[in-house]
Amino acid sequence: MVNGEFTRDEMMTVATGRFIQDGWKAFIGTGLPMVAAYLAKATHAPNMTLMFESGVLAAEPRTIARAVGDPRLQSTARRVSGMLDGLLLLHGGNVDFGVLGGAQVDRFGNINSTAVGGDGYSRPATRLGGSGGANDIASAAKEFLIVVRHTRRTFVERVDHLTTPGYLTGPGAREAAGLRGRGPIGVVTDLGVFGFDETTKHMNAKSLHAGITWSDVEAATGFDIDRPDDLPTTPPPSEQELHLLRTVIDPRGVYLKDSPTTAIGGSQ
Amino acid sequence: MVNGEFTRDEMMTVATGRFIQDGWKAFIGTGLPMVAAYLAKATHAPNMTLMFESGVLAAEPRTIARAVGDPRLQSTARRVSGMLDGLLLLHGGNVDFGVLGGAQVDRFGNINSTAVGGDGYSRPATRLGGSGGANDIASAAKEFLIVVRHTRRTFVERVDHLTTPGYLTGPGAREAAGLRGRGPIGVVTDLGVFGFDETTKHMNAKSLHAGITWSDVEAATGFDIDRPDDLPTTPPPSEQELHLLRTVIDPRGVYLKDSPTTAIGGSQ
Amino acid sequence: MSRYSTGTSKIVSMADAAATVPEGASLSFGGFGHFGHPLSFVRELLRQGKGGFTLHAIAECWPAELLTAAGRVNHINLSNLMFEGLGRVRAICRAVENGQITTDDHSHLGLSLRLLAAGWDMPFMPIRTMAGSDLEHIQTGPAPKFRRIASPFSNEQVGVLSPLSPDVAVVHVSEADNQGNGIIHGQISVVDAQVRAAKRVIVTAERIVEPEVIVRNNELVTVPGILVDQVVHAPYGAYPGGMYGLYDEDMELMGDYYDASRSVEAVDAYLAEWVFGLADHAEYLDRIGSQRLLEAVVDPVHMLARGRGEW
Amino acid sequence: MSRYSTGTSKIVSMADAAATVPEGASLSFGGFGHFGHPLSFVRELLRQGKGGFTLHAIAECWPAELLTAAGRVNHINLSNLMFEGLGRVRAICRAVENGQITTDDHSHLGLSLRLLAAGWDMPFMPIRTMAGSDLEHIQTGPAPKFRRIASPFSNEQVGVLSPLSPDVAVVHVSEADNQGNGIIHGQISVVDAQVRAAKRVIVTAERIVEPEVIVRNNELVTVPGILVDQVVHAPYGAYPGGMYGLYDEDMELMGDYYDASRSVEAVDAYLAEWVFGLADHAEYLDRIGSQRLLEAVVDPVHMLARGRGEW
Repeated sequence: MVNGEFTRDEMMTVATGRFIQDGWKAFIGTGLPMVAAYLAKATHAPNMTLMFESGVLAAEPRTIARAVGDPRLQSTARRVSGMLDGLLLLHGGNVDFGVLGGAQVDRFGNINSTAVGGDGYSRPATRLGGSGGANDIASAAKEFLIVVRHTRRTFVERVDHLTTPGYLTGPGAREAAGLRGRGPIGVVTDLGVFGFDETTKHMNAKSLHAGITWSDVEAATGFDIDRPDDLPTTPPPSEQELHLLRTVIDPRGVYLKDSPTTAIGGSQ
Repeated sequence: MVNGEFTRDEMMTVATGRFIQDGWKAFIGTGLPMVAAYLAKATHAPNMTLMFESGVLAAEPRTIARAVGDPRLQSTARRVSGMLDGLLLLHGGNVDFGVLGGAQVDRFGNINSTAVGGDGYSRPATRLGGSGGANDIASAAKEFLIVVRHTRRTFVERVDHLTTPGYLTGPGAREAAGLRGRGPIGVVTDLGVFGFDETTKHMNAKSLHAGITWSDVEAATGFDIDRPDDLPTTPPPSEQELHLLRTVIDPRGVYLKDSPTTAIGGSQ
Repeated sequence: MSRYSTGTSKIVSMADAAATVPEGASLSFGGFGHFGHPLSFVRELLRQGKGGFTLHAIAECWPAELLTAAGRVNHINLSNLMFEGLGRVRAICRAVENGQITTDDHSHLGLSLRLLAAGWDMPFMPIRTMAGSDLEHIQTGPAPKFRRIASPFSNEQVGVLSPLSPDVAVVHVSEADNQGNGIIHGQISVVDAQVRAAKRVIVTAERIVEPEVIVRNNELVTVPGILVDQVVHAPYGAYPGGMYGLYDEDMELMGDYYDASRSVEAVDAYLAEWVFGLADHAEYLDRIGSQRLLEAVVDPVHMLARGRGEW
Repeated sequence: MSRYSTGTSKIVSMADAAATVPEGASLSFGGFGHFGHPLSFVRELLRQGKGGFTLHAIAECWPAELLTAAGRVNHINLSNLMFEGLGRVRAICRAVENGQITTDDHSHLGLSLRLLAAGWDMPFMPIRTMAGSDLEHIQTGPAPKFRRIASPFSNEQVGVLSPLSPDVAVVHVSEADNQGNGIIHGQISVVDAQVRAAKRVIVTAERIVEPEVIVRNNELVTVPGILVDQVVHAPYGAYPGGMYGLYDEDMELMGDYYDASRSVEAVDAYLAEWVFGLADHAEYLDRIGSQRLLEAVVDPVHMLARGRGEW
């Protein structure tokens, strides 16, 4: 897993954080995106506001939160209310950005986090947690980012269940459905950074992480992903970013478990 | 004004209070109805809940409140929120009863508190405060009571502006409009207690206060009010009720200004 | 220094905040009864001379009355405007009776839900009140407020309201941080809907506090800072009205206005004395005098000032 | 004695409260993440043997999972059910995969708004999310959840949700008076909508307090007593989950369930040990032991228990 001096998790985290712009109000769940948000706030986006579907506004936890329901988020927030209030602020157009994961992603950035395989929705092979706030975020936030590990099981030609709208069936489909947000602006995986073609809304590659080849991507993707002529290497994490991740933000490896410089494990 | 041992205000207050049933959740504004609610709570309706459109729930002020916005109501309430919450509890069907006044009332119990005379709504002779929560209460509370002084200017054939729905144009009209509440169950004035005919929804007389004659009512009413064969005298205030009003609830005459046993005046 | 992000401060002077309100803007103000109106802001807005306003006025009797008395209002979408314990808002009533302003009447819930619908970006909001009355039948605004549609889930025809968004909402709070996260003690009137509905939000605050104070009381924050554009420090900013938990209303001063409102001339004299004749809020408070301001401070249990009524 | 009306007390025993839930009822529970679920109530409901339930489950992963694991659930209207930091709610997922229960999926906002619409007696509620996704396209419930209608104020076709009312809502609060006026510290999940939507409301409370305590903190009261039917005193009533401001979740105990949930047999053994093998909540707490309960008590600033993670 270790690529020279940083792990794939660290690369994903840093690449995710770079999407976050200063001043943005963002819905961010737990896991690597949470670490990425802490990192962005500690570096180029000090004025970003962390929001959660539970109605937690502008949380500034001292230490890494384990969950959206973690008391750290509530005890350090400027405002605490409930789910309706949190999601209606989103519905009202007050959220710039969200980060979403999922079990399946297709070429249009549609996400499945509900049901995989089997006889479909009512009798799937694998039932998952369901949308939660993800559909709301993808529909109503001004834009969103997908962060997911890159496997052929995840990157599929067509999601078995469309939980969370990317570009749906392609150009114009979000507008026809009446969705307010622009849709997914990128996909960060452990292989690279991807985007969506302006015209076709097909997923395309923006950069590959150090040590990753195009055939790695093809092998892990169940649909034709557009390859541009120029495919740079994702800029690696800086010394400062790695220092912050390893010694300040997640020193106990709550999420960055395979960091070479810290003990593996931590709580949960 | 003094009728033997009690004033007309005291009679109106007591008659109003008698409509309030124990256990009811009620929207009650300021003035005599507020005094009536305190009286009912101190006598036959100890478990009534006082609610206000401002989101004040279950207020139990030590002394008489001067206004719906009076801090006494908030500082003694079980819950304080805002107008949307207060009125949506009403809209959701959680309020049993309201007491409403107005500048004009017609035979169907429709109320005008918006605009009187002149060229109608947009250029009235007299512009009034407007509905506020009254329309909401009359529409959504399970039932409501009208409390108003009895004059020919007030009791009119047809309200100039229908701010607050009584029985609208008559039987079936509330149902056709989609209103949830049953409508007005009575009218208390300084002359008597009135109700509405089950079939016609026309206002009728239930009792006249001591010393009031039918011709007093006719002279003060701008429409034909139904007179039943049996028209009793409104039971006068009891000694206990008068004692409570004069020495406990409104000893300074905030609302019961012309009580013979207390100084006239008080604040506001 | 606070461990919390203080961000770029949104604190500006009262004059700078009022200067951002454009001529002809639609406005909505916090406040209810004689409490919580951002009156120091209203006086500054009057001094700056702008007008042609449309008001979305649910319970902000004092801001609406003063702006109308000075001739700055063209239209009011209203639900109820009166002075509790006093009587009619006479300048507004006179302006309607004289045809100087137009109005469009709602119930309190109706107007509140129109703001909420705008704040939540909902194209309409159902309501079961207003139906059957002239609040449904008479519509004088530039856009319809109430229509009936068929419910897709039942056989009912149901009233729906259109959203209504003020250009600027101005609300007065007990305390706010420099990002505009604001706490209002006591009932909040419709501030929740107003700050969500408005295109711009100005918060005036009795106290500007450190982020720690807001975080410690974060369950009481009614105004989310992310919706706020400007924050103004305005101690006694609701005076001569009261601020729940801090100071009582000054019924004598409010009564002075109410008496003056019987005639146009007396209103003009009142405004000349209490608004245009004073340079700013500091001069206003000097004019009131510290003794009077301190007498209005409330007991922390009863929330009433000593000597202004029995507890 | 309190100077406030204490009314007819709504306080009943846990067994009596659970006994009022009918076989086949639709239920909605408070809670979010690993916090605030009325789990002592859920265990009593399990002991009483009733089932055939429909759940309206937004964030109440633990009540939904335990009831489903015991075979008491037929249908779930859900938005998201998973265990934060652990993984899937395996008994629910298995029941869906085996065709033992049916589900109808929503977004969090969609399901929350359906409850709110019921609580506000609105025949429908607009929503701009869910559109275009399978949350719109696939509808498996007995009544439609989502339709599109034309907005009467614009040229849009807009999604609207149908109201959804649980027969019983059960919510756990930090403190309540004997009328059910309840305070929840920290985020309230969707308790505001649940208690308004439900035909009956049962409140379980960490502490039963005098009316004075509620009045003093009346700005924090999330559950209006007028909506409440029964109040149950349930200290540590969310255990092994946490209660914000009082005690942390017990991840070890929760993890024990999660491990057991890998197989039907292990789940049955878990339920036999932790639910059916204990007479009531008092026995449950005895089983946990006072030492462990006290170790879970949180620091009042950081709201975390010492030793359960750095602050």
